[in-house]
Amino acid sequence: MLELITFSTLNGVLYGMLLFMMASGLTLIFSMMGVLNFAHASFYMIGAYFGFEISRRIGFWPGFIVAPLLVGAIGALVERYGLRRVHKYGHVAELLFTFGLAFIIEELVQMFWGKLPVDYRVPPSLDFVAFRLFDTTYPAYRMFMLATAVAMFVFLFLVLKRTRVGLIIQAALTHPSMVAMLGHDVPRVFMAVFGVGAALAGLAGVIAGPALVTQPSMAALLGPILFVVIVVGGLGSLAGAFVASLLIGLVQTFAVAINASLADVIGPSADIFGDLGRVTVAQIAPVIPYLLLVLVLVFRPTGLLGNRES
Amino acid sequence: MSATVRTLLAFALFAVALAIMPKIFPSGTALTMMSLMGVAIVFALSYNMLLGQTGLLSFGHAVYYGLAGFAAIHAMNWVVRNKIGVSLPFIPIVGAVAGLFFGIVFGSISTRRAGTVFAMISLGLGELVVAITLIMRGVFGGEEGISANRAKLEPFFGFKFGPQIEVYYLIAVWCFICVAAMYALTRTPFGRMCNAVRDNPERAEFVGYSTQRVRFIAFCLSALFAGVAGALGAITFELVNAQALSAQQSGLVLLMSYVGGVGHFFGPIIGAVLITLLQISLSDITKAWLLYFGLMFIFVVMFWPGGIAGFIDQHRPIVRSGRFGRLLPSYSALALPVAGIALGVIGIIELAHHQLVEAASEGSKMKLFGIATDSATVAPWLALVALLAVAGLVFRAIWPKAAEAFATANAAARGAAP
Amino acid sequence: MSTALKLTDLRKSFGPTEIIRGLNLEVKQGERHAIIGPNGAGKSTMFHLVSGRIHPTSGTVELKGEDITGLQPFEINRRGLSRSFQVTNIFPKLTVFENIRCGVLWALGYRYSFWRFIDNLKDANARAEEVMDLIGLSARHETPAGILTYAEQRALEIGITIAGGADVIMLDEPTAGMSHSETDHAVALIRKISEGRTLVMVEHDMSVVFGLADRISVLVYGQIIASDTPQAIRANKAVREAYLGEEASA
Amino acid sequence: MRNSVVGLAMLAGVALAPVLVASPTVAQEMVKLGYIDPLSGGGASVGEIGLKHFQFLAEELNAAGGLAGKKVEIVPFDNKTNPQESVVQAQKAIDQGIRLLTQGNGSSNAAAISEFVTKYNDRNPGKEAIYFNYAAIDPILTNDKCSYWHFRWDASTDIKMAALSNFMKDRPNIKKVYLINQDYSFGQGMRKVSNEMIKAKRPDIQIVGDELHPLLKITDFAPYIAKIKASGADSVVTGNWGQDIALLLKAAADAGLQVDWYTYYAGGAGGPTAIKQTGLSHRVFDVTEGNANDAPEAAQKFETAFRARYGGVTVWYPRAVNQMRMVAKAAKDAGSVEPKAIAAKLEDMRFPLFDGGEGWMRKDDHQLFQPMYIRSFGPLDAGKKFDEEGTGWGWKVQGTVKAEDTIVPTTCKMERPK
Repeated sequence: MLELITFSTLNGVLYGMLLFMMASGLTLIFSMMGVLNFAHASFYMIGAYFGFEISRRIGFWPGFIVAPLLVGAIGALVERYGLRRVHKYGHVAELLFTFGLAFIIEELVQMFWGKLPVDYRVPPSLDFVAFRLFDTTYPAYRMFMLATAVAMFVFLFLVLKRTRVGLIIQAALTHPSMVAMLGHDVPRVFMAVFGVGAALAGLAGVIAGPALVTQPSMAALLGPILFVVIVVGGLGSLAGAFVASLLIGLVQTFAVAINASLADVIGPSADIFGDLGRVTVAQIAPVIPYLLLVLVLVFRPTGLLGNRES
Repeated sequence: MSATVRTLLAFALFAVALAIMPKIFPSGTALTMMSLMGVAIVFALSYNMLLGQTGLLSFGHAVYYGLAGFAAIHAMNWVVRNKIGVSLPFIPIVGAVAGLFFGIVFGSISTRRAGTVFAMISLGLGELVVAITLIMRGVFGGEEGISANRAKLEPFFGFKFGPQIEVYYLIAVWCFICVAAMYALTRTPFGRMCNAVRDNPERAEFVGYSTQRVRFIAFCLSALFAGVAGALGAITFELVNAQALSAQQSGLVLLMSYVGGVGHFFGPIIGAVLITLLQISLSDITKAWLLYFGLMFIFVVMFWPGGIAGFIDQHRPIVRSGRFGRLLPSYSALALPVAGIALGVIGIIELAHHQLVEAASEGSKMKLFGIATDSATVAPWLALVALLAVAGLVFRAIWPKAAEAFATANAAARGAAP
Repeated sequence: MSTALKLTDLRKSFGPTEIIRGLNLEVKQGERHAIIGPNGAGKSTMFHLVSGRIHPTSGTVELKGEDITGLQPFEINRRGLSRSFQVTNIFPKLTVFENIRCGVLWALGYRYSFWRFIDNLKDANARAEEVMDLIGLSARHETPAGILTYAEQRALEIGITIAGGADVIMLDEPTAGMSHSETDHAVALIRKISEGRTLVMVEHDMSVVFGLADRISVLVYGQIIASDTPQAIRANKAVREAYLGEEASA
Repeated sequence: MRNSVVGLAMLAGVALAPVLVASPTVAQEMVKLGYIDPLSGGGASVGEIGLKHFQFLAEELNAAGGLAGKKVEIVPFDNKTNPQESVVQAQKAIDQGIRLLTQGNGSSNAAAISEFVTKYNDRNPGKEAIYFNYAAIDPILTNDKCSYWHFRWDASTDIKMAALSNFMKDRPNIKKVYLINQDYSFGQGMRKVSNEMIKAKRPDIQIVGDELHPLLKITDFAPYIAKIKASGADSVVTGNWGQDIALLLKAAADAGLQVDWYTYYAGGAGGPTAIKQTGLSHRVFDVTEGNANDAPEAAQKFETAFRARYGGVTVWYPRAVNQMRMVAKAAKDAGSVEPKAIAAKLEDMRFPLFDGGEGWMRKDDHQLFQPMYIRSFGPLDAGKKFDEEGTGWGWKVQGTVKAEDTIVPTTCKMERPK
């Protein structure tokens, strides 16, 4: 039992931190530009594939550095030549643009790398057992992922709290219309934020690719969860995104470990619910985020830590 | 000609078109396809009640289509099992009721909010419902879904609805009724307030309307028509499974509406017809058809935000005032470079698709536009890139002229209009 | 004369900042009442509080004797209070006529009706045409509101506000940004539409204020410091010091 | 509204498009086999491989005289892994005069096609179509939803489990078994039969876990592995396929889980690579109807030729070979390619199989019974030729279950044509 709890906590925190690496960029982009970027998870996927391609040609570490930068550049280009063009048609058009983009990216990835998962391996330098509890092992690579995510978190925190750019971004989070008045080149700020957000997602992809799976559906699997995170956390709230990421990471991981069903709790009277009465918590673990989303929006429409209505 | 007469005439023409289509395209595939178009038209129009009319972007509209489909298929089986004297043409009413019911249930949660949050809730609810349908196998039949035999119901004036042609006419009648009803809805006080809420929700509150209530009613009515579409779909396929309410289905209806044009009542009809056609036949021509769908969507969002209907709409005053002739020279000059660009893009995609996906197992030899070529050699690539570049440059050179011609003609036409 | 609008000890804070600080105001029925005050005094905030756009931290708002504090904007509108906005707030994609008609529908009891054709509603259409005439936009019948000139949009803004026939009308800076001739035109319009109704307006142009208002209230720093006839306000020492003085010397 | 006339004109224009639908033309001495499987989207990689099997087999058949003297042509149709789309594509095929259909991916698609064909034949006597199923294994297809016009060459879930549990029965080291399956009809069916058969054949085995997880949605199986570990299981039985088996094995390796894996689909695309990566030498078992490394010489030759032809693609479907050869024999015996005649001859046919032994097409439910092989995956033994996915590892037969031992009862009550 103790090992189950330990490993579930580790896995949950890890998953939560990965989510946050993406949700932070998504929140920044949404708060400043009003664009809910459907293609954000696609940048995560591109990151994983670039990481794979570079690591099989040169090595994992060059990919670790280069792939996120490339993804960031792609993100900036998408903003400059795509989003900015659509901006004049309003937020719905922007949202739909990213929706279409996500679709195209998936198709292109399938064309270039095939429909099956690619063999993106953990680098040999990290391919060992980090520690052993009872007789379950925990791979070093996962510790590395955790470390990277935490490092990124600290970095982001310092940038936001200690630098001028961070102050502007914070101002933009709470008062989106004010940024233009600060005398900054708004389009360029947008492009930079979009690029950095994409690069962060790309970095998440590079490190998650070998541990999870690098395949064309990885974006579509993760994308909706990201929206859940930022809506549950509160649109425009970085702290909220952080809390929601960890919450969803832990809830989803622990839910898997629970075998109880409605029938176990209320007895045979659960039969009135038909099949639903016999479903275990573990079975529905992946839909718990959506349940959470609906509940939060019903009872606290601004999200856990948000204060913006839309 | 007064507006009312024109509208009546248009619907009369629509009815005639629905009636004679099977005479023009009598094959079984064409009948199936036209039946599906009828279903898609109702579905896309119901979606546009949200997106185009009320400004609500939903990523989960298929939920109502699918759930109503299940209700309809269960109703069919129940009627057959208990030998109740209800015939097939009345089954869509079950769909409508089911759609309305689920619209009320989910709408009461999701229409509390508008904008992005509404979009997210629709997405979340969609995922939840799909998950539940897979879990509740008893009701939804798992991945296989639930099937029925439509010919086993009580005959309707001697029609058993086994043959597709009879089903086509059943769908045509329902399609006509729904299109007329949804059109009529846009001409009511409620329909107008939907537009008002879309344009400026805040102001709508200050003229006495609860935007939340407007959204809720619009949502319920939209779900009702989606329900009719779901039931019609169930009748065509005699089968409903969880994919009918999946995110893909929701995305498809969004694609139809948007490509057709959300700003125009008839836009989604064009979109529904076109996308259904492409969906069924494009996959015979190219294996990269999904990519073309995506590109088409992005193209419309970026350059044609009004969709096909919006494009046609822009030219209406010009055509009306008899000035379209003046556009012809510059438009026909554009036709060649546009064709060149299209050919170049399609060629490169096909070449790339063959080289990346099929060359490994089938060799790099292929046929492109009927010409034998080899995707592993440089020549076809160079030729296509050159074609694309030349066509692109020519396009850039003549585009300003065409745009100017349009602007002049448009200004003249609008100036001339009363 | 009975009271149309009564605000009692109204307060509103945004975070730690209190914008409206114990505001008291009474407007009699049939009165033209102007609110003046320096920028940032809380005039627009007060409008928002009365019309339900935002809700007060404490205090009450009464409309014709009924407590409307905390009601939603549409509920307040249905009780006979209609307002315009300082920043033009119309339905840009609808035609001018449709804009006006949207303002008429609820008042005539058509509510959410989806079983009647709007073009067949004789009373609603007649009423909308009437308002179109009144605001002088009849020639712009089928023009999308979004492409009207600024002055026309301001007129439309007023048209939507009065279309429902509310007996308490609140106008937020109706002449802001207008030229002299446009302002004269607007004043005439406001005079016309406010006949037999209660009018509350915020206005910066003193000639408009003193030309139109029966009573004037001066709002400074979240409180009403004086509420009286134009002559009395002109003579009020506190007002001159706090507000008019600056204005006069400027 | 005046827009309506314009809208209608646009509609009419678009509606003319069904002209594009190919009109039926059937060459006289050709017989076409419609292959309805995913050729785009996520399922395409598997669908393409199936198509190659049939194209290769058609060539083989044509070289040997074809089907009752007629040349066979395979016509692919893309069903996008969607049951409703499968129905549309089947309709399209029949419209083109194709009356022999085959499909394999997804029991939901199979059920849709089987029901469509049955209803079609019922409504169009004299123009019957027939459906050969090479890979959809839901038992329901040969039980409650069985059809006279459906024949299945793959072993159904319960037959495979009968074989697998017969093998497990004789392995005393199995004491604690953990079941993990995908939460949809196949996975749920799998869970049911494994529970029943393992308990019946080895009452001493303890089932320490019985897990259902969402289909193709899990990216990290670590939490499940932690659970398996905590349960103390020594063996895992799973019906997972695609990424769900690859990721499961990967997570197991990461956590150092040392158990034996009894699977249906570890041999699917990506599976062998994942096993090699995790280093689980001869600890992952699967159950099939043949294994190239231990097959008769003719089959090994076939495998070599096939791999050479298609860039190393493995013969995944020995059953497809059996299917085509048995259909050819039926056509030859009947002297006709009429579906009705072929169906009559296929019933109760006994036939020497590709991988040795004899197959029997049971008349009661149209299920083929054949010897089943339990294989494990590990480094190739000396003299063995076939590795998988370039890993250098290959499959090795560990146990054979005779066809007689796999016979399961059926509830099928099919309607036979008079």
